[in-house]
Amino acid sequence: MNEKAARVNVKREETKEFLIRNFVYIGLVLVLILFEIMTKGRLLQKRNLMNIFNNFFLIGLSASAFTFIIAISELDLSTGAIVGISAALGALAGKTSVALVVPVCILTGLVAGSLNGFMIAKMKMASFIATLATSYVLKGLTTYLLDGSVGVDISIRVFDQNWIKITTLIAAVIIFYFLFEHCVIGKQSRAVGASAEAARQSGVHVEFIRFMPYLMIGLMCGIVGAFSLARSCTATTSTGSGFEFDILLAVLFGGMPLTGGWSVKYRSAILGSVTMAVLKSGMSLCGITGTAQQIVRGALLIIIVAITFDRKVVAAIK
Amino acid sequence: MSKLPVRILKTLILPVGVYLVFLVISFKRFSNFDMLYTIIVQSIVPTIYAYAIGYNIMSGVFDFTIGSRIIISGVVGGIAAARFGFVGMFIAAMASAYLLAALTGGLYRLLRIPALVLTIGLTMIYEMLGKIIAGSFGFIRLDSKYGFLSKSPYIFIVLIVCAVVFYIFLDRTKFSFHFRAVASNEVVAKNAGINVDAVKFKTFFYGGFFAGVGALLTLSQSGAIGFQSNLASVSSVFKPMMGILLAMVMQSFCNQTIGIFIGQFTLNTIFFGLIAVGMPDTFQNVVVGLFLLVLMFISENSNKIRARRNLMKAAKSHAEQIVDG
Amino acid sequence: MSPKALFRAEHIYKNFGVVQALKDFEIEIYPGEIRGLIGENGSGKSTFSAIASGTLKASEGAMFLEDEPYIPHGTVDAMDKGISMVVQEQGTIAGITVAANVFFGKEAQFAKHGFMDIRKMNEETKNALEAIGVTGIAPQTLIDTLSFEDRKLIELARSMYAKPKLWIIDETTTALSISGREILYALMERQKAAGGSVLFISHDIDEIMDKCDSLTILRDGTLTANLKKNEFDPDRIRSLMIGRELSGNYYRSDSGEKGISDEVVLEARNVSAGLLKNVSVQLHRGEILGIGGLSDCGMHELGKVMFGSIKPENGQVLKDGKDIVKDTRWAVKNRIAYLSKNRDQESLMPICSIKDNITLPSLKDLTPVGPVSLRKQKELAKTWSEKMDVKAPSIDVFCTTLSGGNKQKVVLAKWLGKKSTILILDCPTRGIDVGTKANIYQLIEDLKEQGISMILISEELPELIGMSDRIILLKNGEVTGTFLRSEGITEEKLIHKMI
Amino acid sequence: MKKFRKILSIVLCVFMVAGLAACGGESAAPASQAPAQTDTTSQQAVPADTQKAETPDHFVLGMPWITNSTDPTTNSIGLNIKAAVEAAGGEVVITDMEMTPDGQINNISELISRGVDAIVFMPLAETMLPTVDAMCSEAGVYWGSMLRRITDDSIREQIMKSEYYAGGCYEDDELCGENIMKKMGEIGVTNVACINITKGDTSSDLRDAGAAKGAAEAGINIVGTTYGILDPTDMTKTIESYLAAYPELDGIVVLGTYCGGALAIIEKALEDNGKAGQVKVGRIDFEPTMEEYFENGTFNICYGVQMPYDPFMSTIILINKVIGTPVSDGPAIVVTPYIPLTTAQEAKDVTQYIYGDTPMYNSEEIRAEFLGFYNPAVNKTYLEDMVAKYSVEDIVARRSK
Repeated sequence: MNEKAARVNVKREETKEFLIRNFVYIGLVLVLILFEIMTKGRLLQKRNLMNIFNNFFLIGLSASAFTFIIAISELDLSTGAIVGISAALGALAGKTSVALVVPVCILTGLVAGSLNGFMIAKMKMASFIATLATSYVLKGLTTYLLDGSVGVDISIRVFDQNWIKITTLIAAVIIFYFLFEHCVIGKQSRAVGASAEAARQSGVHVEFIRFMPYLMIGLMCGIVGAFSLARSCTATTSTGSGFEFDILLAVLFGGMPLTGGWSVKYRSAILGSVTMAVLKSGMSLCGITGTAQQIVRGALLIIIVAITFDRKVVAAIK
Repeated sequence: MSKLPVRILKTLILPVGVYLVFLVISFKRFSNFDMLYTIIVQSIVPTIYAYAIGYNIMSGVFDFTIGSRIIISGVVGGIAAARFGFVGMFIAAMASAYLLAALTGGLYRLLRIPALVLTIGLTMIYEMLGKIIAGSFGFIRLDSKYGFLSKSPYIFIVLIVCAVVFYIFLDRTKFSFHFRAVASNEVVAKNAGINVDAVKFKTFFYGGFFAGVGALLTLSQSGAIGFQSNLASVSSVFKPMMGILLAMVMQSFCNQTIGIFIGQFTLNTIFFGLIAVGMPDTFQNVVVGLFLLVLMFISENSNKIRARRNLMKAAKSHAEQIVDG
Repeated sequence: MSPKALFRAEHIYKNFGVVQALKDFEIEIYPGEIRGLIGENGSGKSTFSAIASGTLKASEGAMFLEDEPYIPHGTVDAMDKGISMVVQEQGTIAGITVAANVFFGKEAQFAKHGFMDIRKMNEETKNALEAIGVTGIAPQTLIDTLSFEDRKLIELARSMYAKPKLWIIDETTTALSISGREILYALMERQKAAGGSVLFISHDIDEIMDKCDSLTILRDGTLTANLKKNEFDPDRIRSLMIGRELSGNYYRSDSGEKGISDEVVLEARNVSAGLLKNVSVQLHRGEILGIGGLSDCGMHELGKVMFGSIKPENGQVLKDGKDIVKDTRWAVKNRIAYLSKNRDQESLMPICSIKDNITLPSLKDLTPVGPVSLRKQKELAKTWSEKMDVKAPSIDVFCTTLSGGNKQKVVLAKWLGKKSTILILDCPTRGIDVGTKANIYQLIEDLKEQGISMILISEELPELIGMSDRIILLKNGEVTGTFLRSEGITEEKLIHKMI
Repeated sequence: MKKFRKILSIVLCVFMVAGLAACGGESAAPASQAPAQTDTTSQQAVPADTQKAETPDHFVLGMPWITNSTDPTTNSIGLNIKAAVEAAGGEVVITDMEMTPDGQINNISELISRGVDAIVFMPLAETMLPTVDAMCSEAGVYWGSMLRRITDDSIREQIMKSEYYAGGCYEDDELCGENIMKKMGEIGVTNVACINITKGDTSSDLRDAGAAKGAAEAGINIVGTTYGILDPTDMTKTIESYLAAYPELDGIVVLGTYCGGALAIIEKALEDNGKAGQVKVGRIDFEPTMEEYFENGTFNICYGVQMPYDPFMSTIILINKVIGTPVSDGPAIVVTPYIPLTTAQEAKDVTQYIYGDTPMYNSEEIRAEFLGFYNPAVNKTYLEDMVAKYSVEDIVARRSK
């Protein structure tokens, strides 16, 4: 008797699940249509597509690596600071020769990422506080190192061409998709996020799995630093400021649960960044003031998470 | 529990130690009483901010909105002061603080989503609310005759009143038992018949009192409150939070109410020390970051040390049983 | 004894998903009576005590207290109505003081218009503790600093303070040392003398026969018999408990005459860690090595040490006599498997699908380099979940929806899918319905045929006796006895070495 | 169910990639110059003045600016620029200004894509100007800078060669820093603490250098400088820490700050510590509540009022270039002055007439005195004379009749 009832219940559950999981798809399409009408077609003009791309390019790059951080149910508040310090050191290296800029940026990102990884994986510190501390330290160092703003030779702008940026983003998205959905590290990260002890007893190298995401996000922030340098040929103390909240908002907009484990979907990161970029471009085209934009973004964030948050997974919602 | 004098000694090691370090570095600056007095006064407002989020942080619920809530209460208080004088300001600030705390707590209970996400969204909304209310000048100026709250001796009275109220709700009421139980094990608490949702709402609501007082003090101390945007108000959460972290590390020998003040005092001593030593303020961030890391390291290990001590004690007491069994 | 029953429960049913925990159970307890309740693990004793104490709600049936209908909603409500319980596991709440624990949920009595009178509360706590003969604990200390036993005594004080009409004790003795147990027995006597009654739940026949006036026996969720003190007889009780003759086809049928190969596959050499002191244990190929003892004798820690989950303070664990078991990762790679006692936290990921659970340890084996093919994963999961006959709509269903038995099958499927040759099973049949239990025993027997060596750690003596080739008994971290299946093993021999 | 979702995601990705790739390749070619037929998001263009028969053809001027601020300085800048553009028959498009360099580059590329003919903006750092110049020249869009000087010679050389850079105004921050420090010396200040905007901003560095030079000459000791204060509580804490750490302090100079109500906060801190009046206070950049403190003598010297004038003049230079009557063949750089204010009356006039809700010049005055199209005499030297003539009294005279 309850065997059949259970199956019917599962069926209803599945359709509800389908709607919730695709809420973000539907949301994006709705936003696109809404603003296309309100801006009388200017939103999807070729030129404006490029602006939307520029808005979500940097966020999209890091958001794809950020998926791993959320999968092991941790957080990283130091991404903005890592972008800042990578750009700073890159610019300083650029003084000797422009060819050094990109490698130095990537190297700085990796080093900063492994510092975070070491603290959280080996020293078992709470990721929220540890990355917050790193962001303070790195911001201080950036201000000290730059002592103002440092310019980079204009030839770096060669990286700022659209086709380079588009291919980099697509490559990053595909590589991280491949790692997350099809490789062992993706599955093991989600296992560690779901229950670290059960993963440990199933032969997963838990420390390594908790270290790698920070290395990956460090690398991506280094690359973002390099691109931001290429874009504006300038590294200042304000480079990368607020970036950590942009990424967090982007993944949350994509309906990514903060609880980690198996309910993490890779596409949330990219979809979230695209939705936010479309929203931003659409609203500014309609001449909505900065105030209203921020209120709309805040309200939308709460609504999206309230709908997509999977309550049965978590016993206690902190 | 070690005896009282031992506990006081342990509590004072950190603040006095840090003060002595800076005394050695720049004797001229730190020797005059003026510096100590200013550090103490400067530690009061962050302590009250810390009280506002104390119950939340201790029960593991993270609240980003405190900065923006205090700005709104300050702005509303400032406007009321212009029309209705001090009493108007007081009522307006406290009422708006309680209202916003109830709104945040209510939404947390209603939507049942992680507090981290809810409060980021709400901060974005509250920040803009503050700006709209602040209106033309973008900041509110307070007539100095209403600003006496932040002058001594009033500021010390306010601190003591807040500390007593915080202590009562922390240790002395039914709520204090329930909120600690929910913090340590929500499932067992629910089984024992505690209304967990109501307790979580109260952690926000009782914080509202201190948010209101904090707003009043900031308004009277600075004479103005300006709005902030795109999550800048979040940074005002981090320094009080460090005070709470320090208090939790000293939990075993010092009550959190005092521990939070000690934490803020130590932090401020470091800030003032850096300015006095003439180190560029760019290094302040680095020092704050390192201080937070050291704090985390101690609190992490102190749990491990205490856990290992328990294990040894259990094994020992077990052995004794067998001997006399 | 007055004919009117103090507590009556009629036609109690309780099921978790498809598992029938209680079937038409009824019981009557009279004032001034110590009623025993005995049954194997998974027979439904703890389920009934949870229902009576307000933690769980019965699917069907009614309960009466002094002929009034009794419907508790929560432990505190039950306590107020006169039924309090001491649970088997950890009942106290960490992070708060002793006093807060004793009066947990009932702080109102000390509140004067909102303010708590802590001094009065500490005083009452002292009285409550002294009432059960405990003097060494200060009421305002944080409970985390106290030992496991002291915390259990605090639970006793809490339940006694409420002066319950019916006092339920659920297998608490295993957690107490001798002096702790004396305190408990004295309290039971005092409760009986005061006209109240006690429901004493245990699976230890001798303790029941010594302390109880009457006994109710449960098997697979159904009431099998009610005995008076004069009708107590150990063999009769045991047969009513187990229902099948010991040597029936429930456990292994052979009597171990084939003997065991002397090749040692896994060995702990003078290992000490935490409770364990200088323990040496050897597991031979194709052998089922049983490890028994009281619940905190260190056998669970030994299982974890041999799996590499806990690092021994000194001594070492060797595989095939030569390589040291470094950590769990090395163990799993070298085909050692471990089923943990608290399965849902350590061996299984409830919020993941059956497929992901089964394939987790074998991901690298499926395709050593590059991407793991989804098809192979599906195949592995499908074959092994069918072999284990896991009852579930599909392999993509989250494990939270499965019953205890099915979850255990998923864990077994995981390890067998990994082709492990050494299995460390820690209470594999804990909280599992009798039907699945029989399948698991059958599976263990088949695996033995295939030459897989197993360590069976269990708190159920019949299970140990029924399945093991050799049994080692531990007490307070030391090996106190070894028995061979071929020489025939009885519970008396084992219990003698355990306590 | 599952298959449908797979198809939907593939379709979306293909659509996105195709769209981006298409415009990716295309954007390299110069964008069409045709002004966008956007419906006017801001008010209707002011009907051209009836005297002159023809008017310059319609143009759109884009500006990244702070849209969520209610600070009177920010508003008066927006007001005056709008007045200048509409007087010339153009239209203003404002986008929300980003605070990071690469964010500002995104602002500019967004304005270009919205088909603006000219862009005026305050560069966050001079090292990004070559990038801006490359983008604008590529898109055939004129651009002008305001409020910031180009100190780096190599960048200045490169920019001055650009034919799309109309030029812009800047203040001699260094001189102003020097002057205010000398002024403080004159009124007897010996130990001074400074507050400045974040390091790396060109004006901030120049004012620092000027202040140091002025202090050396006036024999003043700068005990310390704190950068980038945004929050009132931090401002109070910094002032009080200086007062406590340096009892001998007798001067505070605000070289620049983005903290709302900075002067009110400093005066309050001084008053609370009983130092009001004893510690002299100087400030670069105007603040609306200044006259009150002038009156009770606790505030001493302000170098400011360049705020709406510099952006206004930079826009004038840019408009002249767009409507075909450039004020000089290459980019025109005009230095606008800091006007010292010392009395409450001057402060009151500034608040009412310059930071009020009416622009400094009305349409007729702008056309007649600032636009080459209507008045051929307008060129670089002519504008420099206008700058020399600019004073608070001049504006009061124009507006109060």
